[in-house]
Amino acid sequence: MAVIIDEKTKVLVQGMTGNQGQFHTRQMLDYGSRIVAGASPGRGGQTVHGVPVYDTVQEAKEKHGANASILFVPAPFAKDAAFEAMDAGIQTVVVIAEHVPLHDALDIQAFAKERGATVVGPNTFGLISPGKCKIGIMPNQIYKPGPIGIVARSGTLSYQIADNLSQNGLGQTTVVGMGGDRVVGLSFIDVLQMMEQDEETEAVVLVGEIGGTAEEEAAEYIKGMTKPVVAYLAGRHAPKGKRMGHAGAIIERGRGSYESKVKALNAANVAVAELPWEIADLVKNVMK
Amino acid sequence: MAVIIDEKTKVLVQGMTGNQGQFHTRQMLDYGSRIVAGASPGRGGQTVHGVPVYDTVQEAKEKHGANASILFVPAPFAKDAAFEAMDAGIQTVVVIAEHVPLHDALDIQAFAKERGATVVGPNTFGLISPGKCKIGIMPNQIYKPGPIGIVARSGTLSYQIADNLSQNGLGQTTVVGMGGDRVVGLSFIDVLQMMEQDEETEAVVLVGEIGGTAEEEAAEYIKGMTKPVVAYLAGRHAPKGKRMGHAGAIIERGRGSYESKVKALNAANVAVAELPWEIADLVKNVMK
Amino acid sequence: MKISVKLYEHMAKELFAKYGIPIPKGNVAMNADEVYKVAAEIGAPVAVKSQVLMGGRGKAGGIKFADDAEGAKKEAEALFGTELLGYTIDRLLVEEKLNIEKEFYLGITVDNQAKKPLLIASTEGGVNIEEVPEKHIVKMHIDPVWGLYPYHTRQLIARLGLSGAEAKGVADIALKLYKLFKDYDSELMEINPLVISGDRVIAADGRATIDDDAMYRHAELPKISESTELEQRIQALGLAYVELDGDIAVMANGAGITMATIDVLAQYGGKAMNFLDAGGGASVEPMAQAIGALVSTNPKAILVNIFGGITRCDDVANAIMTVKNQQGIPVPLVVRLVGTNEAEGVEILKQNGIDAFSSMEEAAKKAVELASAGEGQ
Amino acid sequence: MKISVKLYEHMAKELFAKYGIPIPKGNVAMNADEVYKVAAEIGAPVAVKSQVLMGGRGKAGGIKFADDAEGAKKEAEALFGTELLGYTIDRLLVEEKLNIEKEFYLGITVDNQAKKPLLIASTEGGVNIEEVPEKHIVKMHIDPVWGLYPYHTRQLIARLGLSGAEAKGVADIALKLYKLFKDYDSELMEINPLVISGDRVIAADGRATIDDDAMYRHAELPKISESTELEQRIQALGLAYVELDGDIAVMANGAGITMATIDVLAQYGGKAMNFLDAGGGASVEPMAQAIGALVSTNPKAILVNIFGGITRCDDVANAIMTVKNQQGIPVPLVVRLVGTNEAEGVEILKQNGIDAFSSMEEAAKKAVELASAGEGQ
Repeated sequence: MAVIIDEKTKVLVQGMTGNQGQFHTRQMLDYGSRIVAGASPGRGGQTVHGVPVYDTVQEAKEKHGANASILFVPAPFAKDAAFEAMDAGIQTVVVIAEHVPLHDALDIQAFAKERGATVVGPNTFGLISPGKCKIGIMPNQIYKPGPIGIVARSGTLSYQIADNLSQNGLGQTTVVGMGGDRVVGLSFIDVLQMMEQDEETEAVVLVGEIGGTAEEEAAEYIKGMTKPVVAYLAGRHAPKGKRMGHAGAIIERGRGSYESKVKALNAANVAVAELPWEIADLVKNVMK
Repeated sequence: MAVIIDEKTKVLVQGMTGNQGQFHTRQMLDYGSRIVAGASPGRGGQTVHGVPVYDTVQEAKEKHGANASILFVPAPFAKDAAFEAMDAGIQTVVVIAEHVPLHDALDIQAFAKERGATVVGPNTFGLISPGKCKIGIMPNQIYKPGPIGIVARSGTLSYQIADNLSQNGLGQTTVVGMGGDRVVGLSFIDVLQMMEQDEETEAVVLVGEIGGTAEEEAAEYIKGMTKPVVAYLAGRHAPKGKRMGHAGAIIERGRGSYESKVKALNAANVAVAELPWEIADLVKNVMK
Repeated sequence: MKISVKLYEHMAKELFAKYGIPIPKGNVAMNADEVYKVAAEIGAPVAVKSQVLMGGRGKAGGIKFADDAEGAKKEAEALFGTELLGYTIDRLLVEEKLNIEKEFYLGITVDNQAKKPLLIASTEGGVNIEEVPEKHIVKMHIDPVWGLYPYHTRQLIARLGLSGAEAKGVADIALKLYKLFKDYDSELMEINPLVISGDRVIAADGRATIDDDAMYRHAELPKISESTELEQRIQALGLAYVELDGDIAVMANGAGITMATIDVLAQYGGKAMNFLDAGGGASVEPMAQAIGALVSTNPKAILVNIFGGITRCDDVANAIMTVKNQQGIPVPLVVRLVGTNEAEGVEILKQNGIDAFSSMEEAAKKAVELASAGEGQ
Repeated sequence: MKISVKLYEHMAKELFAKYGIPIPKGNVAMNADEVYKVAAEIGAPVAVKSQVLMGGRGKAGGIKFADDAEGAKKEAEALFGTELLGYTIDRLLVEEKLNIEKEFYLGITVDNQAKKPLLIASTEGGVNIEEVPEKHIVKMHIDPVWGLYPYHTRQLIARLGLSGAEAKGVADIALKLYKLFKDYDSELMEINPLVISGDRVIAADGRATIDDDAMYRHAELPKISESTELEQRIQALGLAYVELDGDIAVMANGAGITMATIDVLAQYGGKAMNFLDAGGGASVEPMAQAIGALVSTNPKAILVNIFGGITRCDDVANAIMTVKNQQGIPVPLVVRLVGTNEAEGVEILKQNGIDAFSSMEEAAKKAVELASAGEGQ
């Protein structure tokens, strides 16, 4: 078991013929993901690392039956590509691009709701069920199969934490990157719900950051969970009113502070690590 | 039994305080329809014939629980009013106005599909389940309860036919006015399906007209029906290329002719009356 | 009554250009001197195209070609003021003559049954799309909520089998045409042919039909009417009116019953002179004006057939009396009056010496009888 | 990096006016003479309003009143060039002084959780909406697909308890504000206060924040930046950069890890000088320029913390070598390098005498140690 993607997931790559598309298709193939086809307008008939490319997602879907898609297309075209995937019946759409316009993100999520599709991102590193399937841009070598779920806003920080877990013998069921933008497809609660229901997941690591109230809302949900959750939060020493890279990572109007989030998580019995490499020990503690 | 509306239907009137709204509220009340409230922007707190009026449909719905609404609002405002009704959870929306812009009609139908609502019209006389409920502008006195369903595009022509039936002892379960516009909520097939399933309806009268292919499509459906259908079609002597009042009533590009429709209906074993007052006899024939 | 406002080719093309759809160089001209001027500006062989609201003008001789401005002027002089497909030519579109390599079709209309816009395309353009075999036509429904996206146009060009600059041009034009279709409350936006000429994809001919019911949102568009003067006068009252070629004037309330009235007259051997739908709850004044207009067409008889619902019989009776008192009704008048306020209406007429029928059958028979009698005089 | 483009009040109001939202008579002025001219045109008592991108300017003395043009000019002369809330005043908005009867609040923003635009309104306007009690605030989500309809605004005014011309004005402005919000890819469109003055409903002050990621769709809008010169220079490379007040320059790849790096330095007693996120797969050249810029800020130490994913370690190593070769790195440099192409990157640095750490913990401790040593010098 795993959440959202597993060894049966058939993956389509949109924008496969571009630099990023080619590079990460190689990486995902190397990882063992079932990349069944690519879609790049005007490039139908080509192949990338032996995978056939089509002009439209529709055609690729008809011929290969993909149920997930990852988009390596520039931000201004992400909405069109995401709509194309969902309109063709793709159920999981991973939008890597940063700088997708906010109102495009609103439309993407509205369309996803209408079609019952799951959008991961935008501005995400993707998601991985170690040993089964990787749909994203994370390094291949740091993950191990195991009982820990990770849900994170931030890519590299989650690599740091996954690496810490793997090196301490704590493998992962699924690592989900929600994305760093203001409006993204999955909330902490969405992913926590899936992990609560996933039979293999025994504990969850929440990697959050300052800004917004998503962590506080997650804390409320965690109170009703049976599985233990630990957390790391970035931005403890960020100044107020400054946006720290991610669209949501800004403390403003008295909301989104580190202290508020720690307080809420602690109240839900979630230990918050002070340093990223303390996570493995915290997980071991709660799994005893 | 009856289709779409019956004695339990609670009716809201939008635009109740206008001339048409007041007049037809009186008529519908006299008929015995359960008019529970009215909505007219800026007129909240007034009453019309003893029925309370609210500023918004939302408020009227909350207080009185209407499940159907009839709109007496000018065509340019019909879309807004129909959306308001459906957004408030009204399931049956009757749009009387003629001259609703075509693209507004497309939006109304798309919104109805999203909300699972039924739109009758635009450009309809409404619908009536004799003895139970009338939501529309048809004269009160010509209908009688009985086993015949009528589905029609045209108001006055259907009055003529209902009158003919009633005077010959053939009452009606429900008379549905689809509306004379190009894009309307209900098709002949939609209504025929309901009447096929309605326990009280024993035979159906289809009142069609030249233009489009709706009657031909209905004929295909009728082939699979267990209940007998008879028809009258207007426009036998209309010239080609001229629009006869209704938006759809035009023979063009070789489609929509009287002959084509009669042929299709006859092939489905539907007798087509040459004169409106022959309908009662045709119905008696098929009900033998 | 629903009216469609058809735009002249040159107006449709002005909209195309506004939305970035390539059109040939050129301009509309209202007289031969203007034709000369436009042709001289183009400075190359030109097409001189009669502006009429009807297809098939090419075959009918409405399009001429000339090598220079002088030639164009001569062609124009021969065209202006002549009749073409029922229209008098009063304007010409002068355009660069295109070097046509391929002709495509691209149009957007509304599919009534699906309740969605429908995009229609074909690589077999330049002829009436109705004459193109179905297998050469690509049809795509457009979701009115979400609209047309670039990915749809990629599906379109894939289905048309296009590639390269040609494909890119068609895809781009499709997006713009849909935006135009939507923004302008259109019933039809059509480019036929869409021409491939060198590396250009150009709208060589265009038709645009606007929903009259939405014209209030497009005050900048001209109100072009294809109706006759009398039709326009009665339509201006908010009533549906169409001229026919019989001799019995007909007024009824509702499109269906009016059509049925015409049909019933025909069944009894009569012939209607017109379709006049005075339904929709018209008040006394416009009804009186409409009846007055019918009287002035000098029919053999007039049949007023009312089954009152939203239309009130007393209003109809009062309208008839207004006409009788103001201009007189010197032709045989048959009135059938039932429904809302029937008693009041019948009484008003009775007091003025007019007996109303309650049966449509009898009224129709009487009208045919009176008209036949009139014929014999 | 996500940036929000805030517009000056006068620019927000120009957009309001373009969409038919009433604004006070007036104009922006870039010097005292222009202030005199605008005030003279108004010919009535005026408000002279400092244009800064920060709330609270009234309390800070940024808004003055004058009875005539002469008085307005004097106020302007006193304001121009002075500091207000961290901004130097370089433009004033001169407007008719409104006779304020009531002050409302009307704003539209995006609710991240609901993934929908959110309309916020209150009859308690004129103050920061954050300070208005929740019970006096009406919030309505707007479906991004269907948009805001007149019926929504009727619900709005009902919930606000408004009636008459006031209600009509607010409803009308709400519709226009949403259209503006949507058309201009806004993060925030705010009217505060929305003023009732006689029979007028007027946007007395306005804020507009545009999504920088969508600015390519709005070429006509000015690119106003609140960043410092260095921030702008590095942001122009496509990297996220924020100045902080410590002494250890930080570059990492990814917003989360960069924040975490700053936090870890603080845990070990160090203080970051900046936030520089070079993630997102930046190539060698912009990374080199960013590192070069860090060097030129003369930090006590530089910490480069890379966990390569889409970022490649060899690219980072090459960027460092480019800076070292071109401008030199005269401050202590600590590099942590793991992940994609780690071996290649470590090797490049090694050949140039730089030992890379693989542990973030050790690298951070080392950077703090070196910075403290530098402080002692």
